[in-house]
Amino acid sequence: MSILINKDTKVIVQGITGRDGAFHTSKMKDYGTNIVGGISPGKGGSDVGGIPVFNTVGEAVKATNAEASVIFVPAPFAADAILEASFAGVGLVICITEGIPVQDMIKVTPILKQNGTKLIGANCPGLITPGECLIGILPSMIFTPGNIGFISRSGTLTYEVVNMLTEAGLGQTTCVGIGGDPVSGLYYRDLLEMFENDPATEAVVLIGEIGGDAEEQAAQYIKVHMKKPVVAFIAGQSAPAGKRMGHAGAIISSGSGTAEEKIKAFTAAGVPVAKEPGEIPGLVKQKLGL
Amino acid sequence: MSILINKDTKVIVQGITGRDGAFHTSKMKDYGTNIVGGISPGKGGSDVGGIPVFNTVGEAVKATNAEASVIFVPAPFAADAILEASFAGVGLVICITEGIPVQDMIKVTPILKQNGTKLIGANCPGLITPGECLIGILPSMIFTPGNIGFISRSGTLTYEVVNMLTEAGLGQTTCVGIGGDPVSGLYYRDLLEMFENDPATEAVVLIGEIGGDAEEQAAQYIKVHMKKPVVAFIAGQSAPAGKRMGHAGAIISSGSGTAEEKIKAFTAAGVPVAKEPGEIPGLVKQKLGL
Amino acid sequence: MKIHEYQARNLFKKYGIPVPDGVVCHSIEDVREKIPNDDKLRVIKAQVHVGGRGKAGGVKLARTREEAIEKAGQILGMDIKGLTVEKVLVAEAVDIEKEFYVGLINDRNSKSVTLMASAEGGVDIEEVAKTSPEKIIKLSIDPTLGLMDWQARKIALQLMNDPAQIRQAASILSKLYKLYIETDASLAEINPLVLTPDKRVLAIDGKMNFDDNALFRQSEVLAMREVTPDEQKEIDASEKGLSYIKLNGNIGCMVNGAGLAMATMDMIKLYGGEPANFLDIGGSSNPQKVIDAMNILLSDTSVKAVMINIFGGITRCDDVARGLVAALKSIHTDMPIVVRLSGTNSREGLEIIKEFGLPTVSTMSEAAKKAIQLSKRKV
Amino acid sequence: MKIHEYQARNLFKKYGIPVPDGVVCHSIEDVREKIPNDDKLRVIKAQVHVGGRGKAGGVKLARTREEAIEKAGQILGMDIKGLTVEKVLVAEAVDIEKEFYVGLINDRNSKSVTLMASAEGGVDIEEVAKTSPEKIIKLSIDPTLGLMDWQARKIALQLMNDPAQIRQAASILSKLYKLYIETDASLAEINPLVLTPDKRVLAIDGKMNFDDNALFRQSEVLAMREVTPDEQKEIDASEKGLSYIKLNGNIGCMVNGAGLAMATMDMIKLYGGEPANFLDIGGSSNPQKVIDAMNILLSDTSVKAVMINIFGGITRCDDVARGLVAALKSIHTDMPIVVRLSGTNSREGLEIIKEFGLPTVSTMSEAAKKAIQLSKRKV
Repeated sequence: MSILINKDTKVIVQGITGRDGAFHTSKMKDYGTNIVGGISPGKGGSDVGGIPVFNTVGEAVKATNAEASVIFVPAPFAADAILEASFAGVGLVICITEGIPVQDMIKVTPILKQNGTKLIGANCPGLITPGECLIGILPSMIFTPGNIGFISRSGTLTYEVVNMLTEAGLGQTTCVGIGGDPVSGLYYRDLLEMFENDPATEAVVLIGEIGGDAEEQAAQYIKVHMKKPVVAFIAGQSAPAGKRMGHAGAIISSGSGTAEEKIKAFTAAGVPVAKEPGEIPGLVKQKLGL
Repeated sequence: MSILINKDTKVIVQGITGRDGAFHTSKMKDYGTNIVGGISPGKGGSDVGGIPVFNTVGEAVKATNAEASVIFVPAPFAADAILEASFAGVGLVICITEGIPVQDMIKVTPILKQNGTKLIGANCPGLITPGECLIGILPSMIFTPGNIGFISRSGTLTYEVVNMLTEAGLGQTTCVGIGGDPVSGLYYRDLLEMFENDPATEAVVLIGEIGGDAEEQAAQYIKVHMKKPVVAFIAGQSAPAGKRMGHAGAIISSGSGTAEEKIKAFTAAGVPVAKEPGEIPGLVKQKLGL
Repeated sequence: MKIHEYQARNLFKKYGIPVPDGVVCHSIEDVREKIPNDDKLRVIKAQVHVGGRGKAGGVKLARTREEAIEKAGQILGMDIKGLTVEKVLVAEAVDIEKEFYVGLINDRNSKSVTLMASAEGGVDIEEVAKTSPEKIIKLSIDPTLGLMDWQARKIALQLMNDPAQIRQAASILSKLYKLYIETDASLAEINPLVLTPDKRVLAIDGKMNFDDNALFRQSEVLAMREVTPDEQKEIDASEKGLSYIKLNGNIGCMVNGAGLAMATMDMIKLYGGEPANFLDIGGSSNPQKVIDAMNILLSDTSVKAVMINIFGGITRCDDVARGLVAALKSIHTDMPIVVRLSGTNSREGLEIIKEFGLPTVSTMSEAAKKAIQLSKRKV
Repeated sequence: MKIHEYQARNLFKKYGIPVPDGVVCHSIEDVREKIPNDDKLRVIKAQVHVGGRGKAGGVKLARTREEAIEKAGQILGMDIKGLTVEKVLVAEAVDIEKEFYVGLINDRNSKSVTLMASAEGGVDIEEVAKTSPEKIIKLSIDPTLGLMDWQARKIALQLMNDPAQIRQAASILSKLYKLYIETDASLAEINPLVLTPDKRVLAIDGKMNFDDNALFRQSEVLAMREVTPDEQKEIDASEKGLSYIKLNGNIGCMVNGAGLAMATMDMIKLYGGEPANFLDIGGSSNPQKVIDAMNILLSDTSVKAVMINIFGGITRCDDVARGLVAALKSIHTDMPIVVRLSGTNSREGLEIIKEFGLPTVSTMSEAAKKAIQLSKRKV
């Protein structure tokens, strides 16, 4: 079992004819991901490495019953691509694009909620259910099937830690990179709930960062709702506090957002927080009694 | 019985301290309408003829449990007043104001739907359940309780016909002026359904006008769903066709909107259409077997 | 409120919608000054607030500067459906590979702004709508979300094939919607939107109307207002609180309320007469309004009789009658007038009118019949 | 991206938010030229991209023109937190009856633009937020509906009492929101918003930041950009595809990926070192990026050792190593460097680096310890 995606998930690629889109589509296909189509307006009817290309997401969904879409279109057009997928009835949208204006993401948020669309990212590496389905730009070779759920805001730090887990014999059910943008789709809390309900997942590794209160909310959720063990790491403990956003930034965060606060919240929720990434596999094994 | 309002309906007045607002508030109160408050930003805490004034609709609803609000604020601010009432949880909003920009009403429409707010108007005389509750600017003396439901787009034509009905001994359950603006709240169809479900209403008089397809939709509804007799009149049979809106107007209406079409639709639905207002009471009596 | 094609073009340009080069000229001298001496093909178009100018000879092609001057001279001063042509647009004629129709309108049925587009653009678009409605693409736009880019693209994809053209067309649709919303338009049309052999997408002809109710917040739009004499009369009336539309009959109508005014006109027609106007004086007994309204009716030389039809609601009929009498006393005219009062205190009101010496009746049908009869007596 | 107070004022004026009269001056001569000889009370304010200028002496009152010139002279050229004051705003000082705080910010927690307001405005607003959070009104704005007028009014009602002032304040809130959205701001503050004894509501001080990701569609905002030398370094880096932030330590970091870069800095600190920077070179083995990154690190004279931390994902470590070697060969420096490679083909990669002659390690902690050790050797 896994969360969000598995070997049957039908995936389409928005921006399949672009450089990154084409490259990662072939990588995903090689991994075994069930890529059923791509979108490139005006190029409908053609194909990219055997994958049929459609003019609109609507047409693609109609023809393929796609359930997930991964977005590689440039930042100025990415929010619109998310909306197109959402209004076409795609249930899970993964937006890889980085550099999307924050207002665009703020505008998109309530519409996705209304349409019942789950968004991962933007500015994220995607997600993977090892051995079954990879959606995004994750380096597939470091992942291995197992019983650990994994959630992270960052890219290479994810790879770093997953690699350690794999080397320590701790395979993964699903690994999700939720993206580092200020406003993004699914947050830790949403994914923790899915992992808690996934029979195959026995523990969760959560990699957080400074800024926002998503980690604090996650800690609160774990405290109240989770039975499965969680191990956390927070990046940015040494980052200077200087880059704050006027009075408003100080007022709205009112103390939260620092690594200190986040570590405190996790500790209070009974979640061990690794001092450095290298400690994570050991903490997980401890929690699992291995 | 009646539709939408009765003697218990708690009503607030938005724009109670304005000239028209104050005048018609006193008229409504004299009629026996249960006016529980008024809104005038910055004048909260004062009163108008014994009616408490609040700063916001939210405060008024909290203090009075108002269920209906009637709006007398000037056109540039009227759409916002409708939204304020809607977001404060007022279930029925009657907007008397005329001259509201169409785009404002278009913007308001889906929000009201989402919030579950019923709107009458704008640019309407309001509604009355004779002997119980009057909301708006209708001349109360021409109405009398009875068993006729009444819906009209126009003001004085409503009075003209209601007066005839009353003089002919045909009292009314509820009379609703839905307003003549291109985009407004409740349409004939919505009200016909309410009258059909109102045990006290035995027949409905519907006064239509040229333009739009609300009458055609009403005819369709009557044909399929209504058991109670309906009598109609369409104003504007002699109006010149010249004032059309470019090609787009012709395309979108594609033939509908003329008095001829509307009369045809009603006739096909078994609804007698009066040639002149004077015929209406006779047609109603005939239908009721009086 | 309507604007001219050249004004719509200016708005298009402001919003980045591509149009062919062109200038507006008020006289032959103007054309002489503004048009360079080359042999570009140009089109000279009458700028009047009325449709069908093409069939009326208000649109002509010119191959040279001299021809442009000559053709402009033919069009300037021309009468099109009663309006004198005072301006022409002299625009570069472009080669056309394909013509499209694009329009936005406030649609009362769907309670939204509706976008319409067709790959069968040009003068026969209404015929297309009637005979092949499936060739008209319609999209009702969610006002809180606006026209989303993917929607504009989806429509462009149904008009064109090449990705670059699709992008151009989608961008034009988005810009037209933005223009529409930001100016409180009630209609915006590009017909035709064309594809040129060199693959440009251009707006060849544009039409825009605006919501009169929103002019208070659209000063730039209001500044473009140009009115015909008939419209001026309507505007003057509206400034006096009266709603007036001139028609072609001979029976002047003065009514309180728009619906009742329409029903009054219907009644006149029903009994064989022709209403000279629509005139709604609104709801008050203010004598000044009656005086203003009467002056408007009397200034229309085709009016042979006047029917005053008032329903007394909150304002009682006796008050209305006193106002009427006060007003009529101050106006000296031999115009036949019939007064009908109904509603609250109508009996008292009719008594007051009768005393003043005017014919009174108590139903609309009687009033209409009487007015028609009176109009025939007057030569 | 940040702008100066005077630039925020200009935007306020453009959107109809009232501000006191004022001019920006670049020199004493400028003040002399622009300030009339009257005895209006004026305030001279340093225009620098840093907070706390009041406490640093960058804000002074002047009662006369002469005094204004004198005070401007004192402030111009002043050093505030390492930045030289090159401009002053000379603004009319207004009498203040009451001070308010108003701010808009992109709130990542509510995923919306959040409006904050308080009747306790002024310099101590953060203290108010901490000690009496109930005195800060917060409103999360629905992005599809925007800030509705009734919402702005509701907030104004909590700040003021008089209907006319409420209208002014509500209108300022609506305009600030419009400005915020239309310019892709990430922060907009008026602090203080004041009520004057003659009942005007004015924005006395304004602060705005903008979303860097949206600058591609905000040319007017971009034109206001003015950067400090440190920021210039960050911008130059970003144009080369590098994300760089200067810090105060002495260990230069070069990492692929922002999260890993942060974790690297944490690691250095954990073992007693101080990172000199945040530097994310992104994901590719392109030697040019490494050369550019290295040049940035070497230009920082406080850097005593460099730690290169690369995780090979889709780009394999052996490719990355070859790129690193190619880059390092072209740079001549005696800077101590430690390289850590991990991920796909890390063994092969480390072998290549070792052959080149640099110390290599395979874990982050080792790398950090080694870099700290190397930094101490270099004087």
